[in-house]
Amino acid sequence: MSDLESFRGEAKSWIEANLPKSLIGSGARSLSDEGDASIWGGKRAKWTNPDAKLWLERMGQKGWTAPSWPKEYGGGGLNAAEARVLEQELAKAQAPMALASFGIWMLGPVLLEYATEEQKKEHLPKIVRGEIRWCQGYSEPGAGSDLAGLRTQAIDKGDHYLINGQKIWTSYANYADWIFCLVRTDNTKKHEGISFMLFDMTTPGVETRPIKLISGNSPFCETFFTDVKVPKNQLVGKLNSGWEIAKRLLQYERQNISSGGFGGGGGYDLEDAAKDYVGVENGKVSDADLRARITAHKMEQRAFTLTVRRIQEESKSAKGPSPAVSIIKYAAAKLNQDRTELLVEALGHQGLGWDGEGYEPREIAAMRSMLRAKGNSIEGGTSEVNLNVVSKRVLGLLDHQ
Amino acid sequence: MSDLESFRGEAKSWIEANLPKSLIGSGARSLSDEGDASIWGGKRAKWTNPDAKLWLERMGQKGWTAPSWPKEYGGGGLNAAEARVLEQELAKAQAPMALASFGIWMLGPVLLEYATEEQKKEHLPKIVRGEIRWCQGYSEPGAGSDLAGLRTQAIDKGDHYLINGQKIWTSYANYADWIFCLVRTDNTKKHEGISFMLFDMTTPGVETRPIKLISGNSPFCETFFTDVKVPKNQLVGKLNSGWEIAKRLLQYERQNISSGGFGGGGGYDLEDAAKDYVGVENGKVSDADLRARITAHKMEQRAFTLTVRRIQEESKSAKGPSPAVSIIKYAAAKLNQDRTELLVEALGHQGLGWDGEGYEPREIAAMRSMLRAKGNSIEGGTSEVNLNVVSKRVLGLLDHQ
Amino acid sequence: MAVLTEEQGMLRDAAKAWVQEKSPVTAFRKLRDSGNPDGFDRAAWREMAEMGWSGILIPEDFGGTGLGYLTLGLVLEEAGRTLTASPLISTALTATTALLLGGNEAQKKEWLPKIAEGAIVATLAVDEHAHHHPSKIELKATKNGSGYTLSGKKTFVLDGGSADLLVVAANTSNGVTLFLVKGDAKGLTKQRLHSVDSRGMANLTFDNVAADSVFGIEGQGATLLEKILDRARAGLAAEMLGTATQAFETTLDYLKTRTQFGQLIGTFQALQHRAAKMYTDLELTRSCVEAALSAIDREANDVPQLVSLAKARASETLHTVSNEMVQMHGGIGMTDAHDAGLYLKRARVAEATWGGASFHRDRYATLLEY
Amino acid sequence: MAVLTEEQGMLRDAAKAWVQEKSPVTAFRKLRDSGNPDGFDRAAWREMAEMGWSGILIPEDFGGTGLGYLTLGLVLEEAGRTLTASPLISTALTATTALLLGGNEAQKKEWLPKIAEGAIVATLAVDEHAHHHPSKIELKATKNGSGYTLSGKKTFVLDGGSADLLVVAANTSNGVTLFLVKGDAKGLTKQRLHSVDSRGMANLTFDNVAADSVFGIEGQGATLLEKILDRARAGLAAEMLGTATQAFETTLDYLKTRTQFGQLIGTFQALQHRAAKMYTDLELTRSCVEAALSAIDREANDVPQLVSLAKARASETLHTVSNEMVQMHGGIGMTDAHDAGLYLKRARVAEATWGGASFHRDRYATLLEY
Repeated sequence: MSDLESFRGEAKSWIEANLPKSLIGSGARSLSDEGDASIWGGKRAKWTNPDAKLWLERMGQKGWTAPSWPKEYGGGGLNAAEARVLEQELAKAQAPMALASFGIWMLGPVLLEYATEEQKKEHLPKIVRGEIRWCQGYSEPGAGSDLAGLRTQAIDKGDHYLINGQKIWTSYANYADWIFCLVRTDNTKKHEGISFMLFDMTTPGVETRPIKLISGNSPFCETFFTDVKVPKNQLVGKLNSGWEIAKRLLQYERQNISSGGFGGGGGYDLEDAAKDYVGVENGKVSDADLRARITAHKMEQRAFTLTVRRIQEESKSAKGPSPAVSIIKYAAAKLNQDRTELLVEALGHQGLGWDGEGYEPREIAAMRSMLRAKGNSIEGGTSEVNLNVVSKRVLGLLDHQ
Repeated sequence: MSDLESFRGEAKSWIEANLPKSLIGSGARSLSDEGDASIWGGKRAKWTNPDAKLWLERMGQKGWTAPSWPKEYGGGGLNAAEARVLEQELAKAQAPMALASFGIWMLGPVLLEYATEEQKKEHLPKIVRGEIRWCQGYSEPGAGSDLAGLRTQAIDKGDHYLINGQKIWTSYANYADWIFCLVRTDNTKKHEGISFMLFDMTTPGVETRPIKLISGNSPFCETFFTDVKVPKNQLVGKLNSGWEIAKRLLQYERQNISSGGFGGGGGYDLEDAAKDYVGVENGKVSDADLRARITAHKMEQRAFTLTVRRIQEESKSAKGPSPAVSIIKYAAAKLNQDRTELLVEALGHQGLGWDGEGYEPREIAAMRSMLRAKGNSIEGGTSEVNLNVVSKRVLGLLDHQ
Repeated sequence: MAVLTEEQGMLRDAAKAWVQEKSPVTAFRKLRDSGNPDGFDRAAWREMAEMGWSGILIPEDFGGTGLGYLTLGLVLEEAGRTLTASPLISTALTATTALLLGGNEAQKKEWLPKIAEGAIVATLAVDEHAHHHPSKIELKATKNGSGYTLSGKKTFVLDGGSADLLVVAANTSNGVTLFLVKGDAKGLTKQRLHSVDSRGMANLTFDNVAADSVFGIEGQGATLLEKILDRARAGLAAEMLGTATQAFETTLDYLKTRTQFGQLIGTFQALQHRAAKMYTDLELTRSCVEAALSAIDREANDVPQLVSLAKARASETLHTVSNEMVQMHGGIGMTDAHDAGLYLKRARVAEATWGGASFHRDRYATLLEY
Repeated sequence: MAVLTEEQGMLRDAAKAWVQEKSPVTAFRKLRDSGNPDGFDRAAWREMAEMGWSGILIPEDFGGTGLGYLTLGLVLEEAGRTLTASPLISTALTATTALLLGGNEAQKKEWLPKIAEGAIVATLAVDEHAHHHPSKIELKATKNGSGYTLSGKKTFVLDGGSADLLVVAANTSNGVTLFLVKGDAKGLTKQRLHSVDSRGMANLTFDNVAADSVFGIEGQGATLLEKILDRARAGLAAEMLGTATQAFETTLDYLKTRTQFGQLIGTFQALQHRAAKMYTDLELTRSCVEAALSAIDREANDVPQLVSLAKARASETLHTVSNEMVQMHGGIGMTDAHDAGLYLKRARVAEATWGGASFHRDRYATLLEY
């Protein structure tokens, strides 16, 4: 206990000493779709603010971008209790997130579980320091939620694998340095024929093409592999055991995507927007129907936040994310869609602009967030798949015969 | 055209001459669960009002209880246009329904289609005159929506069938004179082993036991058959062809159950109840949230009524009920459940009474209607089955493999 | 589908054929990507006029066919299926209705024939803020000798940027009065907007614009305005019904062809039930839209109720169906290359125009006095 | 499930064991069919008291254990699972809270030990009409020498028929004041009601009832009343959570055993998704209920918000789950012989008690000032 308090003291003073003043309160801005934001790190990071770079370097040195990873791999080596204390102190100090990283959220945890010592030593420290930015090569055209249909081929050429095929919905592939990728290494089986590999996006034969979404931005890419050579030591886990790793990673992904809820929304507070744009009658938003629906949503949002906190407390002890995470992903997607729809409705015609004169930037942002939010119930496992998972893994209902 | 107008004249004057004054405007009261109401006719009808008996006799004589059935079987022999005119004139004259009858709504149409001349001559006229009251023996314990699992046995004994088994959800079996019943005549097949039979409920070995519902009343029975002898000429259609007849009849049932919407609700007007029990602020129900939900419901109700009218107009020409009838049944059930729930909510604690002092009779009726309405999405094909039917028969979606 | 006269049936089939052939969704996409400032294709509009669509409400004496609102609704529904953007709503429906209900002989003679020919674009300018609020007209009309001068603003006017003729709701000392204003009037500034549906919308600023052509009785404009709006809303609801129906059918086709987990996704019961409920919604909505349009043709007295019912229902149904169109298509539905996004964007603007579901629920309840 | 102390865990397990063994749903059904006028089983209530449940909120000096609201919530949740009807809500939760927050030493000394022993039934009398409306107290309290006389009515008072002690909200010239009134007071008439949940409810008529025992500060009762009500609502929400959880689990078991069309009905995806959504609702509701109860124990300042959140959510979730319990059981669920109807009836009364979802949504918005 007193150990913990002394750690709190250290953390506090370290943060005071190392957090650049210019960043205080600069807040964790919505990550959604700011593909080239420096916060993602990597070789091609554009450092708009040198202090942000400094903050990442210092946090990375300390291993506090991945507080609970072992020190030997560059992590912070903190236990769960210390990690929470650090989180609290960073929040108190209004420190912005130092690094956003699929490497930390998704790849790292499975490398710790499945990778060789050599692979851990090679990749984990660079992830912690934000030197290498990773992307995920899972989905393929024609096989959205269904990874069993995976077709990208990896052929054994003795000293390396030769990869040919195509991925889709690769987040920020056009900004990533490396990819963790599912490939087919056995055509005679389905799930048991898949392997998990890592490779450099600058390898000859890798091409990325951004996909324009209905919201106008391009957070995802189509990624093409033509005779891409991958050294054999970049296979993670056993050959044809990629499916197990993939499922594990998807759990981390779902937990991560949503435990904070989905971001975006143009910095409006829903009820303030309703007051400003719809008007007020004796203290109440004058459209009573809309007010009731906004309230129902806000209460749902509150219930969700309380639930995330509860699940985190409960699963402290438990190994890895709990299956209840599936409801989190489902609920988070619905909430963000409801919120952005209600915001657009509250803004009236001012919320229906695409660009140009006559609309404030945040009004346009509200519309685009609503459009972007439609993807929340599709990306990282559709809501339908989430509900299937809950009904089978949590509720124990059987498959239709 | 002028023929039609002259028929209108006849109908008008006949109604004026024959409709007992005491019945004018006595309206079609909610039929739901008034099992012993005289309006159902039959040998055991209790005639509380002799004029109602007179009205049935006169309408029956004329064949206007089944206006479009052929004259030779006691029907009115009217064409579709004339039948509508009659309907209109009866409405204008505020004439109450003369006869409520499963014989007319369900059995008659299939007898006309499948029965022998002898059977038609025997049964149809008595149905038209309301002399014989029929009930339907379909569902069995353990097989609710699923008739393929039918187990009630009919064994060929040469000159008769010997029936053993049990039915459930037999509407008003305890008041009925005869039953139309599905029985298994071949155990080696499923749907192709079912036959459709008619028999007298006073036959030795027939026993009925009313089922008490959560609403406190008993519109349905369990019906037991122990060595019930049924003469062979009471088989309708071919042996083992009962499934086809059953399906046809179910269509008529669904159309009938709901095309008027489900009844019941204690004679409250929803928005008046809200005004009286919740209160009013500058002209609006003071609970704005409830008001919005009541309005959404009332609009849905209006849309439903308009749709029933449209489907009827469109299917004038079409043979038999249209598949869109399935949405009618589904929508009608939901609407009645929503309406009764909103009414109970509007009445507050006054709407939460079971019986006794402190509650008005119509307040108690409101609660019981809400409870009874839960059955609307189960009886006569569950809403789930309705939705399956729509997605397959109307939308052309396939079964899960 | 309502039971149609032979004439209506033929017109509907003609509309369906023309729209599918000459104005498929790809045409709208091209229009959007071309950044056409009008927000509609003038060549296509001329063709529509030649087919008589611009004159469906206009009596024969003024060069139209006078077939009425249910008939115009059939055409709007077909146009809505492929997101065809044209002045049908602003000109052939709304402004024409205004002239028919509020215009004097001279005004009708001057403008209706031009509309029937497709020679002009006309529209109604009512709202002044983010939300539809016809009872809140602040644009000022000041008497000025024989005529008036108008000062103030109008927001989100459909086809306002390209309109040759405007019907403007203004505030006169004695209440609301409608005026006819020419699109090129002095002192009138038009700001074209890029709304998400890529239709031509504009904000208008009036700086002492001369307007002599009073419309209907001065100060009595509020009731007239509501009558015009109800007819506009019903027509828009018909267009929305077409949009929703097509969105549903396109999605249904996808359910029948797309496989996941070795199954056609249309065989998954959860999707089947959602599809069946959408079908139910569409059937209910159709009944409301057709009832509203024929009530208008009959001049029934429950037009306001039926119109609020139709517009609210069309808004809700189109909202749901456009969302499900994206969801049921999965990732591909999120891409700009797919049509789902176009339907979604059209939907949101149409929902808000002349009052959304919330506005019309409240209006319905108020009309029923509770 | 919140992370519990060892003591809480043991009490929860004990409660679960006792309820399942001594007070299953069949016990409640027997109680209902016996027409027991109290609406609860006095023998069972004695056993609960012996186990200390009646004194969970009562400090040790007054004969209780003072374990707090989260702990009482655990017991209420278990009791709610089997529809156990007892004075836990009226006496151990509500009246006890009133005495703790508003009573002076003498009043606490006199009544809290009796409650802890299970010797008396006590309750709160607040509403006077069909709907919960604590800001509308019309029952009149007139000064009369040293004390007061109360005249007016109270409606739907939980356990009001068998209450030995009543906490009555009355209108004094200077505002709302709470009074302690004995159940056998002269001029007090009790009308026992047969509400659909078969719990003991009563309407009370006060005809110049003498009440000298003022509660808290005269005229300042409104705030006190809200504090009492919030604690009562949170406890009731915990009971409702238990009821909803059991209704769901019973239904889930049925989905796993009932076959239709040659399939376990639990394998139909449409039902699976509805079940998964109910599970989600239950998880969200649990978070709200536990957050409200621990906020009360912490005396946090967002108690009112969290309580309205918990009561609204519990009402909505129980409403949905009780409906689905009937629907997913099909015909058998409609019969009085099955438990589904009992859960449905309990649900509707609990939803309305001390404000339903609609009431608490409005309160939540009002607390957030929009």
